[in-house]
Amino acid sequence: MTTAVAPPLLEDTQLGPKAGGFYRYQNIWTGLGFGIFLGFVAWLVSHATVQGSNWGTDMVVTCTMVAWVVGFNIGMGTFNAPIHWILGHDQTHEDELYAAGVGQGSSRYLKFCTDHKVVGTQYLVLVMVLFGVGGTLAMMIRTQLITPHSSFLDPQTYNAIVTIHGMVMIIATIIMVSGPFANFIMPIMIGAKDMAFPRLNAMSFWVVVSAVPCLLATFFLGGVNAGWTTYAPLSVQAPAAMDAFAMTIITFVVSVTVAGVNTIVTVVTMRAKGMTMGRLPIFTWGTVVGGALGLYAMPAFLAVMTMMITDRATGTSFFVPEVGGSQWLYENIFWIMGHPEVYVILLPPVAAVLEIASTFARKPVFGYKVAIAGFVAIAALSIMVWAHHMFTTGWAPNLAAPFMLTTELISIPTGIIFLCTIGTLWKGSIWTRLPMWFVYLFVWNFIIGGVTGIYLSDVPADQFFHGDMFVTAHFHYTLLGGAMIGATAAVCYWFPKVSGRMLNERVGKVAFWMIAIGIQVTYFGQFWEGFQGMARRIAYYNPHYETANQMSTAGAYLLMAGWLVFLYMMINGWRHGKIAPANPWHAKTLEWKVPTPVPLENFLVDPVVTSDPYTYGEGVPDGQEVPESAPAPEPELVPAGSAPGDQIDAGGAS
Amino acid sequence: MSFEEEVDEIEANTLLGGAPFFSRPGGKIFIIWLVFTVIGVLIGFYAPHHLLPVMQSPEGGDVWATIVFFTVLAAPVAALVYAIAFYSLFAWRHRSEDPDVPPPDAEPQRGNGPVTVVWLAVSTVLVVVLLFWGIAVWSAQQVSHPNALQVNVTGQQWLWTYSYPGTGVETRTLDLPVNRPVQFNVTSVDVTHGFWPAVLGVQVDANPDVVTVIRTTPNKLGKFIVQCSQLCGLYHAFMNNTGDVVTSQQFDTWLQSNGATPTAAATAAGTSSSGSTTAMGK
Amino acid sequence: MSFTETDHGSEGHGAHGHGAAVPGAENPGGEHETAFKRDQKERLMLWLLIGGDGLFLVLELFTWFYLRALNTSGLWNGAKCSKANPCTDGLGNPINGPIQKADPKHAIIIAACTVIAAGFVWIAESAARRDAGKRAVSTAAGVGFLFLLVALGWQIYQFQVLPFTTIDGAYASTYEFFMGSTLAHLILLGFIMLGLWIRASKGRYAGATWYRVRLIRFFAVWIAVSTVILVAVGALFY
Amino acid sequence: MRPLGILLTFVVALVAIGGVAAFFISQSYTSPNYPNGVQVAQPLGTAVVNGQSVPHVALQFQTYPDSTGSVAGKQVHPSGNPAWPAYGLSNQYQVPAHSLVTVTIRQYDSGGSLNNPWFAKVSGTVGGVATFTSPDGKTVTTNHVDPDNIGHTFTMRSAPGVDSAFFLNVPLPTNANLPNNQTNPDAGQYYTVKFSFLSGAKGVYAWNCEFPCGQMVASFGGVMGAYGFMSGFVHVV
Repeated sequence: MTTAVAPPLLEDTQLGPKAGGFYRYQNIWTGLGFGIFLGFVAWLVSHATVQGSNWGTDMVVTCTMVAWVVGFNIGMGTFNAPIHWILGHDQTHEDELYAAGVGQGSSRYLKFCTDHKVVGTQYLVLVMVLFGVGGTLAMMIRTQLITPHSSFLDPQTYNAIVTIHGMVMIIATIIMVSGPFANFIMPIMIGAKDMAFPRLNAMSFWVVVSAVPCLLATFFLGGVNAGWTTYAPLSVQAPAAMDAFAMTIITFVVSVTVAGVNTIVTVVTMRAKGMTMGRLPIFTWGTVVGGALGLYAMPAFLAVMTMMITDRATGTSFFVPEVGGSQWLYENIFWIMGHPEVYVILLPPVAAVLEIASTFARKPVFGYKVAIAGFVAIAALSIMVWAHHMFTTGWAPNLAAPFMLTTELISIPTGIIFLCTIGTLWKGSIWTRLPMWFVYLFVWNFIIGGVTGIYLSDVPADQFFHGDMFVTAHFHYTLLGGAMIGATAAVCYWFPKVSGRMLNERVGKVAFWMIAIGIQVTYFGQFWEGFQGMARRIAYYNPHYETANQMSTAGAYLLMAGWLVFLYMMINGWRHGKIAPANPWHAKTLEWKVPTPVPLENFLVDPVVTSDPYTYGEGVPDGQEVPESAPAPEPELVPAGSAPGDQIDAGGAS
Repeated sequence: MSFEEEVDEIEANTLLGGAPFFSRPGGKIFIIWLVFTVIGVLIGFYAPHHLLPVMQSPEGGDVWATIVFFTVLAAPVAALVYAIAFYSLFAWRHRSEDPDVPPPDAEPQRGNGPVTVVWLAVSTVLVVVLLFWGIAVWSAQQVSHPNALQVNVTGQQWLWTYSYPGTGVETRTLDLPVNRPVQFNVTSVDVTHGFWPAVLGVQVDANPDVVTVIRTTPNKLGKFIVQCSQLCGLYHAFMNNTGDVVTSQQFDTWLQSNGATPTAAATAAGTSSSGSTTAMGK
Repeated sequence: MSFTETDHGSEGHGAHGHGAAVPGAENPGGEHETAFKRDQKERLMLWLLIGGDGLFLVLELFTWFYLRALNTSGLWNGAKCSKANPCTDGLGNPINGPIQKADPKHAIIIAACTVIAAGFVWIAESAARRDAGKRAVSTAAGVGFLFLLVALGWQIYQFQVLPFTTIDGAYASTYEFFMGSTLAHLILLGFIMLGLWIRASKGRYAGATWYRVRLIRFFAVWIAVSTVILVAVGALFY
Repeated sequence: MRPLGILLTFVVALVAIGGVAAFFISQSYTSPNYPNGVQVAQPLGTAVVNGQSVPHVALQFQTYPDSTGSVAGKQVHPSGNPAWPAYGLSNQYQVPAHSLVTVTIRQYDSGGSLNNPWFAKVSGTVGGVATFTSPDGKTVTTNHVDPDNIGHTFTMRSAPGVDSAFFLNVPLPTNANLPNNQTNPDAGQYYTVKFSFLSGAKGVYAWNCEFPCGQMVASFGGVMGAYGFMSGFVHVV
């Protein structure tokens, strides 16, 4: 071992005046400007070209949206590197340091920045904005439903709001953990200096940013009236907003695909010396399996939305029976995407919950390998269950039994997740800090979501509940009460590392109880509506359901207030919070072993890992440490797959 | 009591320790589990009984029975998770002077093979039971009756229309004779709708250019509501109408008042036939 | 294969934003990314992307066979359409006879050009691997690119000569969907092969960096395979 | 200043949500401030129906082939297209509960075939019939018209749980005498459809057109899917 050589911080590198090339002139404003400019040009050109033809509006909207997305990304700098590559003028090392944000202070948060920590923070803000938008729309829905025949919104606006609330929330929940924490935290966890492809990482963020205006533009284009599932043929006859909606999805698919690939490659190839697959923190496993599942699910979304656009803008007939298509084709491909996507949302937060439970119970994760097997089993089964969304569509009644089987089988690995969670809590030294409260809320809600799911998996019962508020309450319990509360726990847990400051937990407790009670009141109200037989997505309902709806609305307002308190806590913490120590939770994963704020390449000295991060109470030195001095020989990087994963007993049930 | 003493006490009172059962963690968890299970089972009986509408067909009864049965199966599992989670929060929670100092590490438990195996086995058995229940009920519902009353259902933005083949009757309300198997042939002329007579316990989508079929046997007199369960555009919320389960004499009269000839009405209503309809119980 | 030599070109740090401060020099705290590492990363990324694209292909084929099996309103092959029993197209106008089959000649030419283009990438790769000099690599890459341009141009030309348009029912729609998907893939491959050609002319692919060309070859071969599959299905399963 | 911070968060959030709500309401046709307002039925005294004396009111409105050219300059829904046909001037009507409503509709639009011939039958009116006067002055009173010559239909039903027995459907025959681009109703010839119905219980009723006169698939896109042209509300007070 040599003595410590204090390496210079990369942030302090003095860059030449021309470092970065075009990146020097690009930021979100050039992106917006160029996107709007190109979109406007495309609008003018397409308007002049296709005016008067059939489907003219659809053509115009599609062209404008494509041009906006491409233009925004050109303006941001997404395509700089590929164009450099094609022309053979590679970016220099200085350019790349510039792109990583060196010497730009906080303005790098508004630029195409390849530093994974900047991307993670950008994602966190984007997710919060999206939740704000989705939550506002949810408030519109609940306000309309206070009285049976409210004239607050007209039915068209109501349908548009229901649709966009759904899609905004789906997008936000898909990226709520895999965006901020799989980017910011996960590379540090595995001892990497960055994601495997930093530019793809930045691209995945700015591409999804460019998708958001397309989605919100739908309100100005007539509104998508077909629900977030946009079942054909209703969506084929929807206003031109549907084209913007489909473009949003196509853009989002690019982002998720790129992000998923990046996550997998990072974990497979970028691990620190000694960080075998069996020593990865469980959260890493969750993001990898979630990313892989996203990679499976997204091509189906791309295919179905491409066909939707051609059906609308060029008159093809994939989904319209009158002209030779089939609505069941749409439903099949959509749900081939749709159900795995639920687990893309769910797996990373669940893994984060296990991680947090371990830290705050001061115990190793119970059944580490079993939990990973559970993730993989969920992922594998989830691609075989899609038709349970189609039990009542009349498509292939003979397949009801097999799909009932696969659907109910999923409850076995889900049960394993519960076993691992309560096994981790079992006889632990429960340290009830804020993240832990949300872990308990996750357990409470997710059980309810899971149990109500089994009624829906049963075809005879699903014939009553399908298309009913019961379904709405069920998936809000799993996705809001489960996934989003898990993500909230993750926010509270990693906030000190991300922002460098502590949260005010007294305010957090207030927010916690408002959210916890709000969820129960809101969605028990909806279970009640569902039992009474109120259909989903209706703007006017039978006065018979009024009490249940008012209960749900009251809960929703409480929930909104709770999230606002939580938001206040975050903003306040970010600005005035106590300065956080590097490892406030005394956790053992690598991200807590690096200083806060995390330096540009995370590790001044490469970490060497000798055990998994769950050595609580085992009386051995932490196996995941960052040495203070550089080890003499530079570590030979171990290729993936060739390292024996069982070198160290990494726990498990055996 | 210092934390170490507390830990010692917990260790002494493990599941198989020497103290009386109900003062050990296992015993306390058992009590909490029992309470939660009972609550869950009670909800399982209460919710369908008091919240579901009155079901008017055996298929509706299946919904009722499925909810009760599944809740009874699921309640113990959910209650166990809740019991352990709650118990851990109240018994093993660590309170210290300085909240920033973590409690000492707990005894490490990296897994427990037997527990995992038992958990897996139990959940597998439960899933198999659920599956058999589902398949049994579903295949019983698939039986078609040769002399079932045929009703053609047409969905359209935003109205259902019903026609009774052989009678020439076309209406917007759905009247059905009691205890007579009925087969709905459901289709749509524009977009996908969901044909959902909730209290009959059946539901199927109305798809354009395709006829989907569901069967049921109304067994209880009374009015009900048919809704559209698939978002179908602007007035989706208004796409509902009333139905009525009536006696076959009343049905006969109703058909005639809607323009059917007496013979056709009698045939459709089954009042003139041998009455071989299968009454599937009330 | 051995990856003892580091990729010393400036592109060696292209994939990782901030590698060693000076190419090839040891940076005490920085990262020294080996060629093996880099190739491993990019190969994995490529295989994952090809896997996703493969799923897209499977869904295209699913669409084809599903709509073909359904033959809703006789609008797959138009067998039921006649003057007496007209089908309607996407605009509500009658289709009075069977929809004509697309001439497979064009599709076969496109597929053949794509396969040849992929073959030239392979030749370029082996030339780079043998360290045959930048001229050999760039010639192969250039010829391959030209073949790809032919495929691309012919694909656009095929849209002009189709005996049907998008509104003529399910067969026409799905066939054009195949063509559109082929076009999109060829454009993507076109950009990459253009880059390969330009970079090869600058001598970027010699000896130790041959594995960069192999990456492009994987992708080109995959595009060729998927194009052939689409063309075969389109020609054989009318 | 912690309480201030929380307060500020709430104020900002509520202003934002209120702003969004205001935006949606400004787009909404259900607002009473909608340019053409709610058309209130004219009282005509009382009438005797089935031996009972009930208030009698009259409503008169029109169908336009093209909503830009209507006399009062009907303002189209922001998401709509001015070239779409529309009912007007208002799409919202107000009638008293349990009274006799005599409706006169002037039909200016052309048309075609219904996709469900059932809607060519008159239902829900007094006597189950309506009176149809063609532009050349011929008057018939009948309970059904030719399903292949329909301009629009006026189909009305109650909001869920209001008065489920109530249903009204009156077909409006196609007005083939006029070119499609007829824009000035007072100058052109029109088909007159007159009928009476008994209004139901108090509450919200929706009306719409069941003749597929829109665009795209099954002609149910465009105007048929957009609120405010071929759809609206009847407020029974």
